[in-house]
Amino acid sequence: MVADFDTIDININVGPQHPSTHGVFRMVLTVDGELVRDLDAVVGYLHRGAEKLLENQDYRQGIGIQDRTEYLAQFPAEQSYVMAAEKLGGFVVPERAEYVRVICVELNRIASHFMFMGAYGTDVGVFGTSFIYGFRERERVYRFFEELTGERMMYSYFRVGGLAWEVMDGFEEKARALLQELKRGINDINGLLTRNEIFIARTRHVGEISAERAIEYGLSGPVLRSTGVRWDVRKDEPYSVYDRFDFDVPVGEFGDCYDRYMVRLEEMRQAVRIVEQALDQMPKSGPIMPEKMPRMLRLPAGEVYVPVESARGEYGVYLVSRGGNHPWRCRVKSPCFTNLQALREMTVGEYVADSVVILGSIDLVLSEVDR
Amino acid sequence: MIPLDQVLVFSGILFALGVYGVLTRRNAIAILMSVELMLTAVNTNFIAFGVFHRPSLAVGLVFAVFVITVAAAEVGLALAIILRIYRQRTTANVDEVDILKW
Amino acid sequence: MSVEQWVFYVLAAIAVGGAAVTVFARDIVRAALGLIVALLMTAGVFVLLSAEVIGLVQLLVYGGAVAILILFALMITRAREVTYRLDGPQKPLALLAGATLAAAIGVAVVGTVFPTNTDHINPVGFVEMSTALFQTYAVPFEVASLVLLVALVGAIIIARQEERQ
Amino acid sequence: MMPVLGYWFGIAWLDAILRLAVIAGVMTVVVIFLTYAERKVIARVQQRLGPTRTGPAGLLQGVADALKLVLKEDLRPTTADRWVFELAPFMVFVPVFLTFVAVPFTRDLGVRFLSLGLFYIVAVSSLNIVGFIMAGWGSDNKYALLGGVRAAAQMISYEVPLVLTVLGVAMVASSLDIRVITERQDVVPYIVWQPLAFVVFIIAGLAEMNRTPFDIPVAESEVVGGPTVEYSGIRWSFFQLAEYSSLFVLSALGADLFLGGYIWPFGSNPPGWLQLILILVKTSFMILMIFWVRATFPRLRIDQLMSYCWKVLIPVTVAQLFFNGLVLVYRWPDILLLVFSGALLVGATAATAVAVRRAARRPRDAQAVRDRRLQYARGA
Repeated sequence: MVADFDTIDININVGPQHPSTHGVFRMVLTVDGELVRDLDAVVGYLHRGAEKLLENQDYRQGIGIQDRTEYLAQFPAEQSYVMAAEKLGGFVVPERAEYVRVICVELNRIASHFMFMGAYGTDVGVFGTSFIYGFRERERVYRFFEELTGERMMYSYFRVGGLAWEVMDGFEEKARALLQELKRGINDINGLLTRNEIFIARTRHVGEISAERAIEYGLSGPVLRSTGVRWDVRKDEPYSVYDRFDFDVPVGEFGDCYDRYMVRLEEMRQAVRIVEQALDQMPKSGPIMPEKMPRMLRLPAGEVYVPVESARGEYGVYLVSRGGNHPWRCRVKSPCFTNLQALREMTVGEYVADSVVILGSIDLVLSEVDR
Repeated sequence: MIPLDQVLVFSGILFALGVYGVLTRRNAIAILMSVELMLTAVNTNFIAFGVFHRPSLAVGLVFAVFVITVAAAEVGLALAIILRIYRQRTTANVDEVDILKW
Repeated sequence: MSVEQWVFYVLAAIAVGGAAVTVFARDIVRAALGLIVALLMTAGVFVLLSAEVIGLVQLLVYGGAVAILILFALMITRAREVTYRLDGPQKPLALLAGATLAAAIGVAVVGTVFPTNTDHINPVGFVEMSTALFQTYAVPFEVASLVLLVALVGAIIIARQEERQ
Repeated sequence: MMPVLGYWFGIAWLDAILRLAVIAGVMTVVVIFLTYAERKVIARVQQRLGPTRTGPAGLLQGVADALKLVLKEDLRPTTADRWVFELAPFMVFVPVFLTFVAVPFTRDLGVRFLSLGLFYIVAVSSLNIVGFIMAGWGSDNKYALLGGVRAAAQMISYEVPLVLTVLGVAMVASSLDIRVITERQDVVPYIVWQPLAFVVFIIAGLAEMNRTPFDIPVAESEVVGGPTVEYSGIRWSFFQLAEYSSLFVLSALGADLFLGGYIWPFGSNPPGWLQLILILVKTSFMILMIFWVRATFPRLRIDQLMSYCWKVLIPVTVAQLFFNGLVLVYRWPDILLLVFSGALLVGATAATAVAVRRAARRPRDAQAVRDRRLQYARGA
């Protein structure tokens, strides 16, 4: 007898120009009052054809493109690419280089997560404080990287076979000092957000996704681990020297926004642990490139897929070579793009205000989604 | 000082406008607004007579308070009823809500 | 003419203007905004009549009430998407009725000789009014509050009936 | 703000106009420096400097911003409802302007001292809801509309606890005249007798001003400024003016009602300059607290906001009012006011915190919750 309450669902265009879309991302929300009825994610505003570009660059030049593909966690992207090439060419990376790579990657993970914490706080509504805190710590890491590589963002520091050049003087001491500061920074963020009732109320049980659905979607990284699935490429398919470190893989309980935040927070602590161990175990001297590296890199024909655990999940590079000095085909499996699929399922039925929190909790990097 | 009859004329105009609104509007909410106008006009009268009476009558003001109370209750209830009708009939047009039983 | 009288004329004119907007406007949101203008100016008139308390009550009650009215109006008429006819065909007759009523009231007011001296306001003191409200008429006051409560509960029940079904 | 010396020039209307002009000037200056102060305070919380360039220590930054706003183009969307759009900023601003009239700053300094001052402020300040709805509707923008609707829901709801708290104070002081209320606090400020009222006053005040953590209507990260999204230049600055003026008025009012205003702790009649210093210190304390909250708190969601108001704030304030009535009517010792109010405050705070944490720990079927919400929205 009761007819449908015939209200009009409004379409709201969030993005591509919106403070909370973290780049040029657009989602069309169909809202009924404050409820999200439907969500249509529109990607592609930042598509630059990075994969096609990779096919036209030789292996060394490709590293720079990887930096630009994933501009918040550059080292994992570089690592994935150079590891793929190394696997194709059968190069053995010197141990010292592996340790430096791990240190770079883990510091980069911390920097990326700090960026997430800052932006996430802003999404939830903190007026800039978390943002500044996050950026302050990220800046420390970037300064360290600048000293190491000469660049603030586009490092191009890894090379197929090892590293571009030797680390700077006092690398170890500087890294340890940096870690001390980062620990304080983690505690700052922790103190600002973690136990805040409003923060809990805004993120707990918001944007939940079950473990089964997460696996069906092929999610990875903190978004997957927040659902309770203990899966981490570093642990489960160890690459580089990760099998030599003692670290935990934090998992969440409910797969909601709060868990995603907590998983990242704990991951930062674990990354600090890894870097400390790496600094301890690292050979104090030794080569950083294999003995016999050809001047022009020509890899044998074949295809290879190498995943690494980036800050956002499984970042994989699929390389196909037909011989020659550049890849014949290169595809990037980007974690954000896969994670973004679940956005609709997480958001529909939640409130409008939650949609930006959920989007923030996925921790998007649009250049990596669109490539 | 304001003469009483001018206040009364003012309230009379308001009331007449309200009556016109009630008679001519078909949208339930618009009718409700017109009723509010009429109630305010009545209030003005109460207050005017209250304060112009000599010695002054607090009763007029007390009545005005009651009128406002009733008006508030009326708005609440009327809006609930309108909402209900709207949900069932998809209209707030009083001409179309003419079936008392179904 | 005294300043107060001028103020009264200005307030009354704006109030009548607002009322006219309320009943003549084609857009329901504008009608509601006209209503609030009329009500606020009437509150001003109350203050001029030295009934400050009622004036303030008027502000307090109608500020929120009209806001809610506007919301409902938006919800129910979809004012922007659909052109909605607010008026019925009885407009000319209604106009006649309204005009007649106004004329009748005007004539009655002008023609009446009031039994007391009506050119001076005798302010009702705040204390006096409170005494009347809370002591002399305490029972009606309580009843009025009960009416409000019942109306509130009733409104909630009417509006939320779906949930049970 | 000027000493009340009867009518200036003995001409009522000239006097009124002069007073209004003075308020407008004072408000503008206050707002300019409040924006500067807010930027500085928040910058300090965030371990940065804030404005430093314009004038000594950046003091003229607010002036520069005001100038910029005045000179900016005044844009209006072509599809906007013209008059509603253009009048909305004034509808937001004027009520705040009017509340300014009734706040006493010292015993002799204030625009007008009304015997119903508290009631007047509460009544008048409720009007700017209409302005926000007008802005939200008139802009013909979905973010604005969403923000306007949110503003209406929020401000109407939070008006109730706000009124109930000031009513508690008025009961204890048995007056609605703010000066009388203030002067009853020469020994003990009312924050001692009514701690709950003070806390709820600030919470509800934050909500009324749309400030963090209740800045839901203007949420930058969701509705991009809400009702103000389409405004620019001078019209936008009216919203800003209204927000910061009401911040100032509310802080001054809070200082007067709860912190002993210009009296406490120097007995019943401190000299005029001391009164001014006292009120400024207390107002600054309130303002600083609000800035601090803004710098550190996330934002609530609209449903949490509403349930917090109706399930927590209103019951406890009503309970406090009830206890106040008991204590005052039966002439129980004053300390019971503190006991009841304090117990309610502690109880409500603890209950809320526990409830949030417990809800956070308890699992729930997310999909079922969302389905139910959607179904309910459909009215089925």
